[in-house]
Amino acid sequence: MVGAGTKAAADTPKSSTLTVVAATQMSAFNPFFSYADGELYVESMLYPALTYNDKNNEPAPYLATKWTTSPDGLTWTFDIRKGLKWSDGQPLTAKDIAWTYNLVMTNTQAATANGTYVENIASVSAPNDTTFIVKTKTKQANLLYESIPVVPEHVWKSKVSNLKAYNAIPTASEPVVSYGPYTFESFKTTYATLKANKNFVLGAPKYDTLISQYFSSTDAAVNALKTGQIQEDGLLTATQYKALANTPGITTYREEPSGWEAIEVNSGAKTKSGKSIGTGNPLLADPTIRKAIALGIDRQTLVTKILDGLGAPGAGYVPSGYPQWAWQPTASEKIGFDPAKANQLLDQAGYKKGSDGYRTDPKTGKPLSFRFGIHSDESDDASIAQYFVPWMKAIGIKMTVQPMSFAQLNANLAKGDWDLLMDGWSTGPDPTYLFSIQTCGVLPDDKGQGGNTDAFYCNPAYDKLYAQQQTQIDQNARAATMRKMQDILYNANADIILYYGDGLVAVRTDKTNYITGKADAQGVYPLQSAFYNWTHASPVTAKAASSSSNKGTVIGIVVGVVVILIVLGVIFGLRRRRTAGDRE
Amino acid sequence: MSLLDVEDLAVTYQTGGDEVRAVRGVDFNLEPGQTLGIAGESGSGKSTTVLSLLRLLPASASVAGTVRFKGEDLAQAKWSRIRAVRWAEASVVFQGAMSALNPVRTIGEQIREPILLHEKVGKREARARTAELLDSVGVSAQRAAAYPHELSGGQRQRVMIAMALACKPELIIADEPTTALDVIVQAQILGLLTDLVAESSIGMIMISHDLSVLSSVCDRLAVMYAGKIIEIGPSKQLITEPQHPYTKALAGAFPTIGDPASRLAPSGLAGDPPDLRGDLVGCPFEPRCPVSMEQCRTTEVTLWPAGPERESACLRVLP
Amino acid sequence: MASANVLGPELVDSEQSSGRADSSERSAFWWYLARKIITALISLLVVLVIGFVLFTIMPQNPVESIARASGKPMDAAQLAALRKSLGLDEPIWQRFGIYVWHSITLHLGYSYGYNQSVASLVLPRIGPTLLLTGLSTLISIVLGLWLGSKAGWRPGRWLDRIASGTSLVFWSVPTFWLGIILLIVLGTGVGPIPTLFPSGGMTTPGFNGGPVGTVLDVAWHLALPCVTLVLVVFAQYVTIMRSSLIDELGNPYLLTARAKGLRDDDVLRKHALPNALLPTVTVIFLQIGGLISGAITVETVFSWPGLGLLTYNALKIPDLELLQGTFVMFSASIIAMNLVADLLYRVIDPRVRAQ
Amino acid sequence: MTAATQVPSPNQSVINRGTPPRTQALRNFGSAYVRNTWGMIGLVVLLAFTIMALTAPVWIHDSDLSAAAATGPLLAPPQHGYPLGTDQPGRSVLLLLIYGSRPSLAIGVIATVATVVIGAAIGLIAGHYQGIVSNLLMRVTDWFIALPGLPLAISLSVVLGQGPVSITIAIAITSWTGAARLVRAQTLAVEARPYIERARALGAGNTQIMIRHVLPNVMPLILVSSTLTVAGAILSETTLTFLGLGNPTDVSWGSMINQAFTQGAITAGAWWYVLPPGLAIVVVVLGFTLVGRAVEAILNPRMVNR
Amino acid sequence: MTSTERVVTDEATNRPVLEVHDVSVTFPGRRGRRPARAVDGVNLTVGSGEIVALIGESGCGKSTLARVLVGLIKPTAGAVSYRSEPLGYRAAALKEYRRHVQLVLQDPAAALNPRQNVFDAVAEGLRLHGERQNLTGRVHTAMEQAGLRPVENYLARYPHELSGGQQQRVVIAGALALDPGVIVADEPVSSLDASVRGEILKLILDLRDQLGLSALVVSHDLGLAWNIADRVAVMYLGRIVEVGTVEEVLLSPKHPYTKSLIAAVASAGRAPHPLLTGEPPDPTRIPSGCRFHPRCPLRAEAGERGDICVSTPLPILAADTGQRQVACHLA
Ligand SMILES: Nc1ncnc2c1ncn2[C@@H]1O[C@H](COP(=O)(O)OP(=O)(O)OP(=O)(O)O)[C@@H](O)[C@H]1O
Ligand SMILES: Nc1ncnc2c1ncn2[C@@H]1O[C@H](COP(=O)(O)OP(=O)(O)OP(=O)(O)O)[C@@H](O)[C@H]1O
Ligand SMILES: [Mg+2]
Ligand SMILES: [Mg+2]
Repeated sequence: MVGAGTKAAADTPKSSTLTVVAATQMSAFNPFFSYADGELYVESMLYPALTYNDKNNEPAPYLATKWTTSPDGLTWTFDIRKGLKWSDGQPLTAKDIAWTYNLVMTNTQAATANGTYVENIASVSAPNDTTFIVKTKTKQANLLYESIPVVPEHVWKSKVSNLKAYNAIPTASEPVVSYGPYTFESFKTTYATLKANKNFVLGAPKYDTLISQYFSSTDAAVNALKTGQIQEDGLLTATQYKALANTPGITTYREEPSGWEAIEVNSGAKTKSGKSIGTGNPLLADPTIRKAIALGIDRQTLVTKILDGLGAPGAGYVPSGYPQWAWQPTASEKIGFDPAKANQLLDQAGYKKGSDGYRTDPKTGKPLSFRFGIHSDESDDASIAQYFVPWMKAIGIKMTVQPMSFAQLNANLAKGDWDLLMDGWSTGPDPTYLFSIQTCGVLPDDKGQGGNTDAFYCNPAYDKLYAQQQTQIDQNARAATMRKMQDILYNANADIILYYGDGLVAVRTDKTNYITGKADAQGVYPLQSAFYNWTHASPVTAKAASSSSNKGTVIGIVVGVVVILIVLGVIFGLRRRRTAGDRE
Repeated sequence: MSLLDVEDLAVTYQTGGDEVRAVRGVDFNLEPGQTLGIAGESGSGKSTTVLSLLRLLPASASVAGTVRFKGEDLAQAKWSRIRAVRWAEASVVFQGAMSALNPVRTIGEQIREPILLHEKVGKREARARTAELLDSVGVSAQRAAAYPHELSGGQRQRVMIAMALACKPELIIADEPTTALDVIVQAQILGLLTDLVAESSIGMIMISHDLSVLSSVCDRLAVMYAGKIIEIGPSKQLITEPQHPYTKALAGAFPTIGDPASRLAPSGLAGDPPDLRGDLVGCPFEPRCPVSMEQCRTTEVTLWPAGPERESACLRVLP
Repeated sequence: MASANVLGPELVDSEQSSGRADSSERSAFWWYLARKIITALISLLVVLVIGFVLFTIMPQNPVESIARASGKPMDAAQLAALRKSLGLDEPIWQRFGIYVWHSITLHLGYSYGYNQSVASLVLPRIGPTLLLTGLSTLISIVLGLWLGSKAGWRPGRWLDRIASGTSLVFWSVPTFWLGIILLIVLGTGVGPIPTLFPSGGMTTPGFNGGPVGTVLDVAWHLALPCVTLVLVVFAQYVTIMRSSLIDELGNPYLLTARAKGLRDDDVLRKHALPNALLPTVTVIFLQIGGLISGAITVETVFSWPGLGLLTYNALKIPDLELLQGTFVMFSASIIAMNLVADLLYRVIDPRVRAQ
Repeated sequence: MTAATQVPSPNQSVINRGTPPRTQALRNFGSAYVRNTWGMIGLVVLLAFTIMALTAPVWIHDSDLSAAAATGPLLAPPQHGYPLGTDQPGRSVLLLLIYGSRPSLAIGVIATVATVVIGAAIGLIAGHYQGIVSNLLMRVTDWFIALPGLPLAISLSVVLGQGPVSITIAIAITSWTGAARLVRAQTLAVEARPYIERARALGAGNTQIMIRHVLPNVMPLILVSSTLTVAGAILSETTLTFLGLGNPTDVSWGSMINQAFTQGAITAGAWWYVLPPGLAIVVVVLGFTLVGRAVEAILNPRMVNR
Repeated sequence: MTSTERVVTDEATNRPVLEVHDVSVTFPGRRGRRPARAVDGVNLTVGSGEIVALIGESGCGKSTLARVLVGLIKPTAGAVSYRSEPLGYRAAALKEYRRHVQLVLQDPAAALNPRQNVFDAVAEGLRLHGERQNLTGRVHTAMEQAGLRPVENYLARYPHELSGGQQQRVVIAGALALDPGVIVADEPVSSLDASVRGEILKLILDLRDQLGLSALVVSHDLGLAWNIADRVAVMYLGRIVEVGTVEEVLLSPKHPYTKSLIAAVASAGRAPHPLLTGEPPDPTRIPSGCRFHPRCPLRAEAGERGDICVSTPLPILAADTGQRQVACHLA
């Protein structure tokens, strides 16, 4: 529409397109292998699930219209909608759902991305086209949050033998068979084009076309937004957010955080059987030191300086975007910025400051000197380090910054070869996984393999609560358990949550209605759901605006053509002159 | 009418603020079918003189005087006219054929090039002419497809000569055509040139620093020193009875074998040629002259008659 | 002519020798070709080894990287399965074997960052990269050689000064920075300058304007990255062309050409240029490495969906097998270009041909 | 005898200089260099930047570079006290720019020294000795030439761990081949000159020929090539840093552009953050190039003649 | 003055300074080419204080032989001896040898390192041989002997600041600085101007007279031999075909090749008439029998008598005698 400039607009005046920035690079749309948001969002338009997360990030009916749980909490019965048809006209029934679940449960390849969702499922069945039954091994509180994308059996059956090789991208001979608000039209290395499914059961999308486009630089994306090439960009940096604030036609939104930045502290890396591993500094096992570190950090300053105020100081383990689970410490419990107190704690514990201003351990005579690993490709990490190091110096602790690649950092992490690390997580509406990485169960085995721990944190009391919340079907009770767990984590100071960064979104509100919900007192909007927004966004009714960008486009094309003509002209001119020279 | 009539030719090079007056007033003429040899040591202005005839000098050179070629003053002619004269009416054989031939084009192409350029002939005819020409200089016509580096030095020089004959010119300028060659090959090439000139009555100017070579080939000989002709006359006379001391020195440089005077007595000329930047007062040869006189330092010497058809620029020659 | 007879016997001799030279020359060419190809293959093998060593000695834990990158829960068994499926449990030599085999069959390994074979990632991106680098090279060559020859033909003139000066400056400009600046000025619009070009990508998403429209659309997207690359690359060509032409200037064969009555620009075009082009051609081919570097940064800045952007994205994870794959691809293209340069040089320079 | 009576021209100076001083050549070079306007401009630029880089720690304090201690407005345009504006945490871009010259220049120079030493040694040996050694060295060089520079440098940095040391090594490893080829070609050319044969006939051995004749004749080329290599190395350094392979906590030109790029300073129209580091790179690289070309013009006799 | 010198020379011929015995040099053929037998059996002596000219057309192996004499090329067969001491090819022996036998090359401009000034160029040999005492003095002496006077004018100059003749004098001075016994000069004047040529030749002659220096002068120029040489050896395709005193060989040549060479020299009024045709012969394909037979005008006239030229090889001319020798079946 934009490249087409005036022409396309004239040809099909009613056609409307929503172009959004893809969250990540995309390459294939096979839902059994996709991890990255860019792909997942597109797939969520194509492959239905039992439920979807609504605009409040709560499970809502999708394929299933309603569900019931058996009294022992182990059997779930879903009522599946009637009369749904895949994009090729074949009926979409409970059989497809059961087939997909069975595939993920039995085929290790198919389990690559979604395997954990079915770990606790004993069996699934579809007694008829409209009933789908799941039997779980133990009670599972988050089953509804973890519904997996359903694919058409009649298409995917033939792909099973080599699932990995199927990219699920439409070709001329083989369109992608799907069911969802949109159908898959095409994919070109940086963007996917989807066409609206006007018969979508949850309501037809207001746009005819949806495009998710990837930009390798955030500035390019913002640029595209400014020039009207795209309508939504949810990946703004603070700088860009501020810069766009007063641009006509564009509205900027702050969205509740779905993740945090934290400093992990290695309080003693151990294997499942309790064997110490790695080269972590044993001093960090001392809770006093960890607490002093936490006291020495001015989280508010980080928010002000690094996020430009667009976020909140960290505390609870669940990001504030999920108010149903989130937790904040009480005023008395709160570990604020208090270097004096940190110094005092350390002094009391006998860590005396030397002449260089750094403390030493009275028992071993070793200095309080730690490594601080940061991601070299994260500019925020580097900025945090610039604050963190002097703050630690102020309380007599020496930090040596080690920038590392993502892989390197993770390798060190798994081996326990680290003292402190920068860490960042974001989560979906169900935080079970986020909680799981702090349990003893994910410590590595004695060979150092198979671990999935975040900071080698291991606390039986916490583990007990973790197991408990997994079975609490009553979500309020579950939330209470989660808050207890967060309290424990907060006081352990193994994962010092620094801040929650707001999601920063800019939308061409002169062209599209996109954002859902109402801002709170601080002007922060609830966390946005891509599925919900893409399905419900609507074009702003006819206001002939974007002429300027079209003019630019036309000039651009003209300039491009002229450049090419000049080059051709030079080549041609040289040729012509040659014949002239021969004639003379 | 003379084929070539050069009057008061002067060439000045502009180099980095300095003016090098390489040629300082040269007059000579050439009748059709006649050969003129120009001798002189390196830097005396031989090449500059002949290249200026066809205005082949670099842009840093400024030329004065008249060059009447078949009555037409080339010094004043339009560039297009000059280009038309070049090669079609006057061609050049350069020294060092290896570098005077374009290394990346076949010798056939290079010989054809001036034919196609100057004459209204087709490619086929040009090819045929090329074959004939190569044949006439004793190189097999099949070698037309060869590149210069595939030929021996003598063959390359022959190709240069064939090329010079391509458009049947009336004047050939040969700038040291044999200098880099071996004795035997040199003899062959000189023989070839003499024969060609004699047969087709082409006028030729030949440059060499070897007086004996010139005297064996040319009718008349001019000796240059410091940008001027200091002696000119019939070649045999000039070499057997040189009148200018410089000519004498040059003639002595290449001894006649069997001549007892030169046995174990190489004759040379001490000193260096004068600096051509700026004016020269008096006889330019005076500092090196074994027979110089007081007047030589100050008196401007010009060519004056020194016998039948002979001229010389030496005060001692004055009757 | 009389002289021809004198020279008779020698002719026969030289013809014979030339006939002999011809056939030996032909066999020498095959010899040369075989040698060059073998050398290229050895180079390729060396590159493969270097690539393997580089990416295997690296402290790596791809499995954890995937697990964490996914943001999804994975248990020990899954991780082990993943390890196995990535072939990380095999002994090194076996992995090397697999890797060489994968490289030969253009499978190029498996990207765990994308969960696809590297080939399926690399292949669709070759086109855009070729389009970008190819077109920029073409324009740079035409522009660079043209300007370089004009400048070198009359060194010291104003055209030479301007050409040399511009190429010096552009040579000194970091490619990515130039790209960013062009993006700001022409892609965003600064002050009175309107937005002329798109901010990235290769096509306008959702645009369907028929074949002509598509070509125009791609050209429109191509303009900025292409101009960036051209500006940086053509400067080198100007310099090379200029200096090799200057090297030819003093050569007597040019005087011969002039004496033949050729016009000045014909002397340049028919005689000086073919000679000056010889060194230039080799250098152009040898500079393919510089072009690749340029492509990586330009594609990154302009989101051009090619191998360079793929490399950049692989670097961020870092996705080792993918990096390895692009590394092998790039190296192979350089080796191929060197081979082409060698052969081309032989074809166009008769002097080398004879050796 | 005539040879004995050759007279000196009266205007020649008859100063007995004894052993002609070797400094004469240097002095000639110096005076020729001073006359080369562009070379002088390049030299002055380089001197200015070098002095700036060397003295920077004296008058720029850690606190000026620390994001934590920054007191300026956030990402503000040039204003009083901040001639080039501020960056995201509120540091003075001018001070960052000045301090940022240090890693760029240091890496450029160190990488070049490594490059040139490796390249010159290999080129000289491969050019002087014929046979197996030479062939093997040239093969190795060819293999390295077949490696794509930036991807290899990227890979090396990834492998060796990020930071200036890896970048330096990566640059040296990817660029010594150029120097080696150049030096070898020049060595071969010099070795073919008759004065090498004359030296041999006078009794010179391999080492003496290499040191007395080949090296002095190759040296200018090495010098020229090294100034150009510095220019290339600085560009490589900034590119690698821009791609995120440097140490993100270091202040350097590449990392400034990288941060501007990743933080979205371009959107904010923060030209004062994007333009200066790029221009600084251009100026320094240009400086090295100009100096290199000036030296080349003076030392290369062929160019003198023109 | 001529007569007294001749006496010196005649005496001296009996005590050879430099000798080569049955020397051959074969360059290996590369990439399928045949090996080149550039020098193919040569005996030659240079007597004390004698000047020998080695004459021949291009490619006949003159320069190769000259390089063998200086020890720059190790002959594939045969030996070189200096004052009856055979030359060894160890580095030390070569170095010692090179104090005594010096080389002067054709193109003086190229034979001087453009980065060395005159002093360094002349002092180079002394420095290489570690003779640092009185370096300046010896350089001065050598330069004066080579006619570079006054020395001070030249010391600090660089090669490009000298004329061709001066450059050649510097090269010669560099050779003289080591007090050599013999100078081997490879076409010492062929790149110089006609007028300078005589000066350099005169210098070589003077050095012989004043210092008793022996010299082997390589040239294709018969006039040079006439100008300065005592004896002349004519070389063809790697062999010496005629040797004798200058008068003998040049005034009454016996070998048809010598005759052809003499005929090829141009002189006043007489165009050189080439008796020989063709390009220089090819040392990779040496004809059987007498190697000159394919081009020999004598054989063509001789009819059947000439068959021997094709079938029978000629013996290598001996070195020891000062006698006139000719390698020809028909002469
Ligand atoms: N392009 C030029 N620029 C400046 N000076 C030049 C140029 N060409 C020749 N000269 C000078 O002009 C003078 C005459 O040169 P020219 O080439 O005509 O001499 P020549 O007699 O042909 O010498 P040679 O025998 O060496 O060929 C010399 O002093 C030379 O240095
Ligand atoms: N290094 C070498 N390798 C192979 N062949 C060589 C080598 N040096 C000389 N030759 C060959 O040996 C033969 C004799 O060469 P040489 O240089 O001795 O001849 P020359 O008599 O000095 O000729 P010119 O008068 O041209 O200098 C020539 O055919 C030459 O091609
Ligand atoms: Mg000349
Ligand atoms: Mg020779």
